[in-house]
Amino acid sequence: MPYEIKINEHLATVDLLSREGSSYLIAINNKVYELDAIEVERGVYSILSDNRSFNIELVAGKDSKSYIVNTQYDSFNVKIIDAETKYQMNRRKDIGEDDNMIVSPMPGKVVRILFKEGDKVKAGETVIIVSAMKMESEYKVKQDRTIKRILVKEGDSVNSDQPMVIIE
Amino acid sequence: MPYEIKINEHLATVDLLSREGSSYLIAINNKVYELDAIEVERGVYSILSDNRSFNIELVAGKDSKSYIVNTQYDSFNVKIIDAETKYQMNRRKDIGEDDNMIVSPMPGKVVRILFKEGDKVKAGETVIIVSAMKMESEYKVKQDRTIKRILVKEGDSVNSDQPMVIIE
Amino acid sequence: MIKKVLVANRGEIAVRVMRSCREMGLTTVAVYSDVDRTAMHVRYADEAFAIGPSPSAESYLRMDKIIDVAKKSGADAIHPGYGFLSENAAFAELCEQEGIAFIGPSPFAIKTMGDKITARKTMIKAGVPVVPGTTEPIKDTKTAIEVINEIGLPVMIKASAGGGGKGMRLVKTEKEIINAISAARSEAKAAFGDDAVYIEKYISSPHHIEFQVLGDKHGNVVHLFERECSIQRRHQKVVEETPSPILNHEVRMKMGADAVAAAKAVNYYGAGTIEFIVDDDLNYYFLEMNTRLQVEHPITERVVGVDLVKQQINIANGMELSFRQEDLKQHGHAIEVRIYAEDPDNNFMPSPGIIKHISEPLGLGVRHDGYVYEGYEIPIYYDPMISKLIVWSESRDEAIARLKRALYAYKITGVKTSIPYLHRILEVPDFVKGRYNTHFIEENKEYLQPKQNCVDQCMEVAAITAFIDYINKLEQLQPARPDKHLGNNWKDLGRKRSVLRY
Amino acid sequence: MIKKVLVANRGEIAVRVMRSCREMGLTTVAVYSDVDRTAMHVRYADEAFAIGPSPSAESYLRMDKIIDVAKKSGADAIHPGYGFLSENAAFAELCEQEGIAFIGPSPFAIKTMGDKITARKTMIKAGVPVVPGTTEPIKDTKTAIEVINEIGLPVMIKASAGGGGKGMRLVKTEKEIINAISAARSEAKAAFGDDAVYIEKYISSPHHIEFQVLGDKHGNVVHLFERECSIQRRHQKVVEETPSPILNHEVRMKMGADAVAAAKAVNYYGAGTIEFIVDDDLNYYFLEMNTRLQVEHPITERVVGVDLVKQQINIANGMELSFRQEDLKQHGHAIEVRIYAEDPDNNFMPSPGIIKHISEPLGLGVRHDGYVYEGYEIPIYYDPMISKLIVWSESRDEAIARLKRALYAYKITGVKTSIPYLHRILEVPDFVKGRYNTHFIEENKEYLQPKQNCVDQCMEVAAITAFIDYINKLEQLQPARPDKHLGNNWKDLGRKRSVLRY
Repeated sequence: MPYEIKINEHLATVDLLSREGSSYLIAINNKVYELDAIEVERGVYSILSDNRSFNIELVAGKDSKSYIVNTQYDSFNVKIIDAETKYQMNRRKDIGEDDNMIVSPMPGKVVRILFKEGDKVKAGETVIIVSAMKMESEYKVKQDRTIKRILVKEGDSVNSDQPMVIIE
Repeated sequence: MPYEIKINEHLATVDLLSREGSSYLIAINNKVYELDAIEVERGVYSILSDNRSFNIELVAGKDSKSYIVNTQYDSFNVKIIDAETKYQMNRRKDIGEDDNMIVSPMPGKVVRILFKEGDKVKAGETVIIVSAMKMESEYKVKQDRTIKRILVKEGDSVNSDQPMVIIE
Repeated sequence: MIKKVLVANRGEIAVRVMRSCREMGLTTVAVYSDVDRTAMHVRYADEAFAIGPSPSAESYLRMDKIIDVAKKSGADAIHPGYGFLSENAAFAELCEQEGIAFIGPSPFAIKTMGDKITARKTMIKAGVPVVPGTTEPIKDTKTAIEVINEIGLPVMIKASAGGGGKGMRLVKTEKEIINAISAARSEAKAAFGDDAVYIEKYISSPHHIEFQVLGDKHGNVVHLFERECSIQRRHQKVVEETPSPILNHEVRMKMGADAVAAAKAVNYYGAGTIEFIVDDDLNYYFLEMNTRLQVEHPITERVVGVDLVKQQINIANGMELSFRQEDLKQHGHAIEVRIYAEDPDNNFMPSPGIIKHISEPLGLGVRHDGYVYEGYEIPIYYDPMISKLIVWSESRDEAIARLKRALYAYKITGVKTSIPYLHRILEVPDFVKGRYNTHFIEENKEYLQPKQNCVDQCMEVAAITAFIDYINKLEQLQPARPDKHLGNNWKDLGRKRSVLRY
Repeated sequence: MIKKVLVANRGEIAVRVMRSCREMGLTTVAVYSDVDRTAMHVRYADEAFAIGPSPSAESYLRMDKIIDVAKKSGADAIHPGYGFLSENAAFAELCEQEGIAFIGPSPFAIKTMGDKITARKTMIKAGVPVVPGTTEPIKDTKTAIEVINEIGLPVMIKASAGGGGKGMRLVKTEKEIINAISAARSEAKAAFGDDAVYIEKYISSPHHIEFQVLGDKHGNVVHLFERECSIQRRHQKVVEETPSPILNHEVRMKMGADAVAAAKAVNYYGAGTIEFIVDDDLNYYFLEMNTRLQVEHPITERVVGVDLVKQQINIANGMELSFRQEDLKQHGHAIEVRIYAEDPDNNFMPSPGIIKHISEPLGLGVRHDGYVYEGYEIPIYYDPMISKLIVWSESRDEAIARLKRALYAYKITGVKTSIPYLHRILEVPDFVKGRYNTHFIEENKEYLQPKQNCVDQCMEVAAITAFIDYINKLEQLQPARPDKHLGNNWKDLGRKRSVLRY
C-alpha cells in the first residue's frame, strides 16, 4: 500500500515493496531504493544505500507522523500522510491556515506589541517583540495584512508554540 | 514502610520518611539523610546531600530489584528485598547456592574442560577454559570441590550467564 | 594558599574552571539558580548550593548570596568566570573585605578599565595609541555635534558605560548626526542608567585583534600574543583564531609591548585582555581592556601551551609568574567557534530546549569545552551558548580542514544550533584567504545563506528513513495483527536486528 | 595522487584514519564484518562494503575480499591501520600488483623486519646495538641448551615468527631450561605454525622505549623522538608517555640516530617504530621494528605536532617529507592510556556488551580517540579496546593531574572498563616519580589492588539512590493506586521534576 509523504513542500509517493530483516526495497516516486536501515542510536539511523553510508537523525515532530529529518548538512520536514492526516489537512483549511497566526516558537516574554486589533500592517513591518535568552526577537509579516486578534499583552509570558496574534 | 536492602554483603533497613518533589527524607539504619535526587540522564542520578554533589549511575541488575550502583570510584551491588525476593532467596537455598555453579559471564567458546564428572578438584585449580575477545579465561575453584555435573563440552559456544559446571 | 574555590558562574566556563581546580587538587563549590539544579556545573562540583530564582538578577548577580555561600562552605576563593560578576569592582571589593580571595584583578583595575573614558585617558598617559576622539564624557547634544565636526566623519558614538554594542551608533553623513546622538543617549540611559556618550573616529575596514596578558602581584606582566576576533555578528564574536592572519612579527611585538604597558598602567594582576582596533595598514589603537578571562581564551592556551585558569589561581595565591616574556612562543594555529542554541536559518532565533542526542567530535587536535548532556534542557534565562570547539594544527589551512572535520562529526538534536552556519563561514573565500575584517558577516551575506547541499538521493533517503521509522513504530503498536502489506519474509530475527537494542 | 582510501580495519583506528582522510578531502571506504554493520567506522565512512562473517579470519584478514572491494569502489589506496593485515608483506605485495597504493612500507621492509632473526642480522650489519644472543633460528633443543650455556643465564627464549608475548619464556635457573624450550617451541608452533626459536640475554629491570620514524620514497628518514612504553600487563602496553622520564638529551639523540639508521638499513618508507630495550644505566638494544602505525602514536603527534596518518598518505603519494630532523622538537609532555572493556577486579576478564551510557571527558589538553556510542554493542570477536585517552601538558606532573581529571569525568556503563585500574596506576609512587620498568605492574600489585575509596556516606548514598529509583519505578507502574506510605505532599509538580525529561 503506497503512502503519500510530504518533504518540505514536495509531495512524493512511497511504497514498501519488500523487507527482510533490516533490508528494505522501497519505491519513492517509482524510483526503487534497496537499502539497509538500522536505528543505531535513539533517533539515529545508519543507512547503507548502494554502498553509500548515511547517518540520518529523526526528531519527532508535532505528532507521530511528522519528523524533522537531519542529513549531514540539511534538514527536512517530513510528514507521512495517512487518511487521518488528510482529513485534518482539509479541516484546517476551513479555520484558517497556519500562516494567519504569529506563534511564539519558544518560551519567552512579550516585550512590545506595535499594533492593535484592526490595524493594517505593511509587508516587513514588525508586529510583536518577544524576549528570550537575553535576546529580543521581532516577528514581522511577509505581506500586507490586517491584525485580526491579539491574544497576549505586553509583559505576558508565552510558551513555545503559543499563538500570539491572528492576522488576515 | 521500611524495606530491607542488601549492599554487597551488608544488610540495611531503608525507610522513606517523606518526600516533596525531588527532596527526600530517608532513613538508612536509623541514620536520616535529607537529599535531593534527580535522574538527569538515563540511569544517572544527581544527588545533593548536605550540599555535597554526587553523580550516581544505576545499571539494571538481573531483575527490577537489583542494581549495580557506580559512585565516583566504587561499584556496589544493591538489591531491594521485598516479600517476593525473600521467598525466592529461601527457595534458592534448597536447590543449591550460586557458588555451586561455574557460569560463563559472557558469550564465548569452551576451549578446554580439565576434569570429568565425579573428579575432586583442589582449591585454585582450573576447571574450565573459555575463550572470548582474543583471550582465554580460566575458571578456578576457590575451595576443594567435587565436579557434580558438566553441562557443556569442548568447542561449545556459550552465552552470557550460562551455567557450565555444577560443583559441590 | 587557596584550598576551596567557589565558582560564581554556570555553563561551560564554570565547568572549565572546575576542571583546572580539580587538576590542582582544589575542592570546588558550585552555586545554582532554580533552573540550574540539573546543570553540569552542579554535577561536576564537589559541593553545590542553591542561590535563588532563575533570572540572573536574583541569583548569579546576587553578591550577598554568593558571599554567604562562600562563608557557609568555607571557600577561601571565588572565581567569577566571564560575564555576571566578573567585571564588577564592587564585588571584587566585597570579597576583599570578607577575606575571600577574588580570582581576578584588583577593584582599582576593574574600575579604571571599566569606564571607557578613564581607560582612554590612562592609555594616553601610558603612551598606548588610542583612536582619535573625545576624552571627556559628553552629556549634551550640542557638544557632541561640535566634537564630531572637529574629528571629522565618519565617527562612532558609544555609550560611556556601555558594552555589547548597546548605545552604539555609526554616523557617516552630516544629516544623521542629531538622530544618532539622541538614539545612542536614550539607549545608553535605558541600558546602563547613564546617558553619557563619547565619540571616536570611525575606522572603516577595522580588524578586532586582542592581546592576552597575565600579571602577577609582584609587578611582572607578560603578553601571550594575540587573538584575531574580527568575525562578529551583532558585535558578538563568532570565530576566533590565533595567530592573526594579518599581523607580522614586527607589529605583533609592538602591540604586545603596548598591551603590557596598558596593563602596567593600572598595576594589573590576573588574566586580562587588551582589545585593539587595527586598520588594513596595521595601524592599531587601544579599544578597551577586559579585566577577566575571555570566552575565546582556549586558542591562546593551545598555541602558547599555558593553562590560563591555573595561572589566575597561582596569581591570586600571590605567586610570581613562572615564565618571562622570552619563554613564551606561538606554536601552530588554533581556531575556536562558538556553538549556540539558535536557528541560523531563521534570523538566529534562540532555540532553548531539551538536548535529545549529542555526538561530540573527537580525535587529533580537537578540544571541546561544553556543558550539556543528553536529556539536559537548555534554559531560556541565560546566554544560549552550548559549547566551544577549538582546533589546533601546524598550519592555518590544516586547522580549517580539521575544524570542518570536527563540525562534520558534531551532532546535536533537540535544539537548533549554529553548526551549519559555522560550516558556511569556513567556506567563504575571504575567510579561507584570511582576508577579513569586522564587516565580514555583512559583506558575505550571500555566501552565508543556507544552501541545500544534498539533492535528489539525499533528500529521498531522508524521506525514506522517516517512512521506515514510521512503519516500524506502527508495527510495534500492533504486534498481534499481521500486516500483510508489509511485504514477505517478515521474520522475528529481522525485526530484532532493525530495532534499537537497549 | 590518492583520492579514495579504503581503510582495511575497524574500531578506533579505522575512524582515526578516516578523520585524517576527511581533513585531506579524500573519500573513505569502510569494510565490515557481519557483526560490525553498526560499528562507527561504517557510519563515519562515505561508503561501506560487507566482507563476510564476524571472525576476522573470514573478513578483516581476507585479502581477496578487501582487494575486491577496493576495485568495486574505485579506491586507489588501502590503509591497513594496525593489527590485521598491517604487517602482512603478502598483502602489501598484492596491493602493488593490483595497482592499489598500500599506505605503509615496502613488502621488503615488512618481510625483513617481520622475521626477528633477519631483522637482528640486518641491525648488526647497520651498526645498531642488539641484545646479545643467537643470530640463527634454533630448531632443536640440544643447540638451544648449548647456546644458553654460552650466553649465560638469565635468558629469554622467543618464537622466531612471534609477537604479542606468545612463545616467550624466561629462564632464570638451569633446571628450567628444557621445559622452557619445549614449551616455547610448542606454543610457537601452535600460534605461528613455526617452532623456530631464538635466545637472548635477559635484561633485568628493562625499559621498553620506542622511537617513531618517518621515511619517504626519496631516501629521507627522520625520527620523531621516543615513547616510553614500559608499563605493560602480559606484554600489552597499558600506559605510554613521551618524553620518557628516564632518558637524557644525549642518549635520546644517540638512540634517535640509531633508529634512523635501523630504518635506512631496510630502505624504509612510511611510518614505523623502532623498539629498544633499555637498562637502568641507559644501555639500549634494538628489540624489533613495527612496520606500521602504533596504537600509541597519538602521544608523538601531540608532543611533536605532526599528523602521522597524513604523513603516511603523503609518503604513499610519493611526496618528500616536508621537514628535516632539525625542524622537529618535543613540546611538553603527553600520556596515553588504553581503555579496555574488561573487568580489572576480576582477573581482567573481557567484558563485551552494550554501551548503556557514555560521558566522554572534555576540555583543555584532552584528546579522546574512540569509536563506541550509546546503544553500541562491543562484539566478542575482536580486541576489547574501547578508546584511548591522551592528555598533554607543559610538565609531566601536570599531565598526570590532567589525566586523573579526565578519567574522573569519563563514564561508561553497560560494560566493565579498565578506568578504575588506570586511576590506580597513576597513584603508584613509582609511576609518579617516573621510576619504573616493565616489571612495574608485577612489582606494584599491592598498590593496584581494588580499594574501596568511599565508605559510610558514599555507600549509603549509593544504596539510597537505588532505593529511590526503585520506589519511583514502582510508583510509575501503579499510577492509579495512591501509595499512602510514600509520604506527604506528593504533588504532580514534584513528580515531574524527579523523572527524566525526554
